[in-house]
Amino acid sequence: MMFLTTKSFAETLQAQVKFKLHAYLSMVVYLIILQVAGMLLFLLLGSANMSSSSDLVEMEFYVFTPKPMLILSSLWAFYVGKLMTRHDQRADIMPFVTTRTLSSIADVVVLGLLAIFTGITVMLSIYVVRIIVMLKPNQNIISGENMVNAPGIFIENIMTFIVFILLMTAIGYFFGMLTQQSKLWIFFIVAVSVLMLCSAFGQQVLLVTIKLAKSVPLPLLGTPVIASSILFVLATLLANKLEVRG
Amino acid sequence: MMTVIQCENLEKKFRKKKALQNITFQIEGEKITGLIGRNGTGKTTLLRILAGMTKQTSGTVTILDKTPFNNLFVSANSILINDQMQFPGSFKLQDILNFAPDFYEKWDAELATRLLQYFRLSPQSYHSDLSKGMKNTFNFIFGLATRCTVTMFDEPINGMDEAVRKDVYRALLKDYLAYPRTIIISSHFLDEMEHLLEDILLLDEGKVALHKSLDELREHAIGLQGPADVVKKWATGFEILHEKQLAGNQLYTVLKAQDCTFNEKQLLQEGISFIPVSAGDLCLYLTNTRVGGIDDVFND
Amino acid sequence: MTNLGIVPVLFILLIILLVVTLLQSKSYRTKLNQRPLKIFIIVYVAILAVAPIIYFILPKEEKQVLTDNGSEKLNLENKALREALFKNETASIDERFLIDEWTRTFKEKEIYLKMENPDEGEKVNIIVQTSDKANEQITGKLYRKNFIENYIYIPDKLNKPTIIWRNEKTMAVKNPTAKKLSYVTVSDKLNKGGFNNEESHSVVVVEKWDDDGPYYLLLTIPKDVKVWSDEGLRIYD
Amino acid sequence: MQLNSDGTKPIYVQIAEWLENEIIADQLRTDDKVYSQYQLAELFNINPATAGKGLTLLLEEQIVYKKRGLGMFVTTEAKQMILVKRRNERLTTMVQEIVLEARRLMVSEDELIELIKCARSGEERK
Repeated sequence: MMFLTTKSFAETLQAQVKFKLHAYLSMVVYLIILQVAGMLLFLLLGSANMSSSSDLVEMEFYVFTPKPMLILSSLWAFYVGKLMTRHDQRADIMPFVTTRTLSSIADVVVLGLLAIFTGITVMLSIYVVRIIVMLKPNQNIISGENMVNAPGIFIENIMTFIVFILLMTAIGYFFGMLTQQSKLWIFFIVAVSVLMLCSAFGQQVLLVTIKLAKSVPLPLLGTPVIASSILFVLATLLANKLEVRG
Repeated sequence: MMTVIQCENLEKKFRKKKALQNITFQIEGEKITGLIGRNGTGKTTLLRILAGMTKQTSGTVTILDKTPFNNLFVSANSILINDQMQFPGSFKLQDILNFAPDFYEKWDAELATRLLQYFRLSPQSYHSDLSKGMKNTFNFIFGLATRCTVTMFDEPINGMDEAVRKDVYRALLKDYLAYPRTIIISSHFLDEMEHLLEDILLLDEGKVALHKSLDELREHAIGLQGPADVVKKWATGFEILHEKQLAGNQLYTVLKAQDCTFNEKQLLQEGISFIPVSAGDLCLYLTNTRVGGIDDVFND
Repeated sequence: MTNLGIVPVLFILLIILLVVTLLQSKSYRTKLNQRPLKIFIIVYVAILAVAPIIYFILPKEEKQVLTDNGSEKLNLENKALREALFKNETASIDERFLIDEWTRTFKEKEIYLKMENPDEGEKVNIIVQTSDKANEQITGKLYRKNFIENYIYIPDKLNKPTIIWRNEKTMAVKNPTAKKLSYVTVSDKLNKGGFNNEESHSVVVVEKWDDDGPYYLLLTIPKDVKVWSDEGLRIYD
Repeated sequence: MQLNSDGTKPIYVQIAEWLENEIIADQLRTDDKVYSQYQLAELFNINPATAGKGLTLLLEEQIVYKKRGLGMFVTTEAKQMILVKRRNERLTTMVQEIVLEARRLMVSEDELIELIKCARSGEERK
């Protein structure tokens, strides 16, 4: 009698997640490069300065926040979400034990873990910026909110970032699945994103989204999570419909 | 004997085009079956359906009594090796081998390592850097080492040189003898692996043309050669699978040998000789649209 | 908020494109193996994890944005300074507020006090005291009260007003020019409009505590000298 | 031995013939254990089912007998039976072919017999 293997769903899922995380290590490296680029750009360009003057003083303020790192990371998140649905990436899983459903769930778990990683690193990256700022001599540094004087903000931001990044990956994943269905979607997406970036309205929408995500009180953090879930479920349904043609 | 694979009225359409139709067969026990057919007759599609990667349009398919599509049990007990297998770019062969036991309980790491060494594949090289033949060799090793109850190879020898092909077949046979399992090998080219096979599943234009053991296949047809008029006389009433005009008004005919009880002595006396038909040739004849093959095109 | 112009966005996109194509193009692909990738990631995470610790350990001079209490205290000090000046009890305040001091021999019977650049506002309050001693000297003491701008206490580094003697009996006060100061703030907050807490706008009310300018010039003049002045100089007797 | 896969003879027949040759050559004697189908498969690089069919052929002709759980063994009459069979079957068909060919080449019966005699004596001389 043949000896048949019976692998439990949880066991296989765990193995798939481990495998996919390893497969996406290089993407994590890209993320790190982007975050470092964000920090450097930020420090070099001295983003977000403003000035005010009175009769006696002309004051210039340089404000550093996690925003550039967050924006870069969220673009990355979109890219990774989309990448996961690419045909050759999907084929990655085929040599190993899986099912479509399991693979999609593993994708979501991996994206979730990546989102947690991204959220925390974005938040921590601002402390690297702090140290670099501090090391420059002859500066007037005004202490901003940090994890000691404003732990609430710190924790809340990590949570919002994670949720926001997750949402970005979900959008990417969903769009990725759409483009797998029909390449026409690519043109649509490109057109929309160009419009978003070029028009003041688009930028406003982008910023308002971030602000909304930020301003949502903690219990309401669920909203983007629900949105992400819906997108993931839709994408999974699409994936099951997909013909991966040889 | 347990039925491992069963297909009934399987049909697969891509848009309007039928890739497979009316596929009904079953594979029992631990056999090596050759899935033979010309290019584009749906071998790959059939294997993808069996492996649960694609869903059939209609009909039923069961592997180990389960429908393969989206089924974890089938996935854990079967593997399909083809040249589209891809592994993450940052994975060395060794990394791939290291991950395999997480997924395949029966994984034989030692076998994989030894075969890698024998075929001079460095565990430190990257899968995407391998040449086509080397990639297929690696994929083959991977498939063999999983020891899956249902192991399917889709054109495994593509791009391999002859020496490697021979070794690969030998490795397959030896591992099969040690760990019998259900193996399907697809190929458009039967000759080289004929000796390995127990059964043949011949596909033609998305349909099963024939599903027989190799020995039965030999009795499926007979070849007669002799003066054209005499051969023609004898061949009347039989289904002619192949016909070839030879020099000197000689004719070579392959007949479907159902209930064929020729008197050999008499045939010999009339100057007709029996020419045995090799399994590979027979498969070609069975899947040719024209009885005379390419020559027919020019004769018209 | 709207500092996200199109240019930096394009710049960022360009960099992403560059990085991605560079890392993905087959010809340039420096094969990143699992191990170096892992090491790289672990190093980065370690740096990030240690960064807050280093930040809090490192000695630092960070200015604080004024709180209610802080500004209240500074205001009280300003009040005390003013009172002390008018009561001529300068001993207690000299140490903290005195920024300049001079004496000048003065032989005339009259002194004209003028403003050099009156349209720039009155930043210097002149307090005139008469001296009982029959000497021929004028002393000037320049004080600056606690100066708060944008919720920040700016203790020093500001330009001082200058005193120019036009002739033997005409003293002109020149307002100081504005000093350029730059401040850096790093915040965990995502949308930091200014360097100040948006929420605390309402909390820290920096009242215009008095009409006085930030500088006090305490002149001690012999009692027989008559003081004349232009408009534009605030002079207290 | 190299198997011939061009289709002249089914592989299982070739396997059976090879085993018969072994018996004729006294490599396998009475009550010796015959190779199992797996050993044969390994030896000739063929599917074990094919090898098994070769063995079945011998079993049917009672050249080998089966011991439950132990395998196949050579029967006492094996060698004799093979010799008789070969004589009957192969030799007759071969002679038939020779006669046919002789007729084509217009070789007379006497000439043919002479040829055979020559071949035999030539062999004996060796």
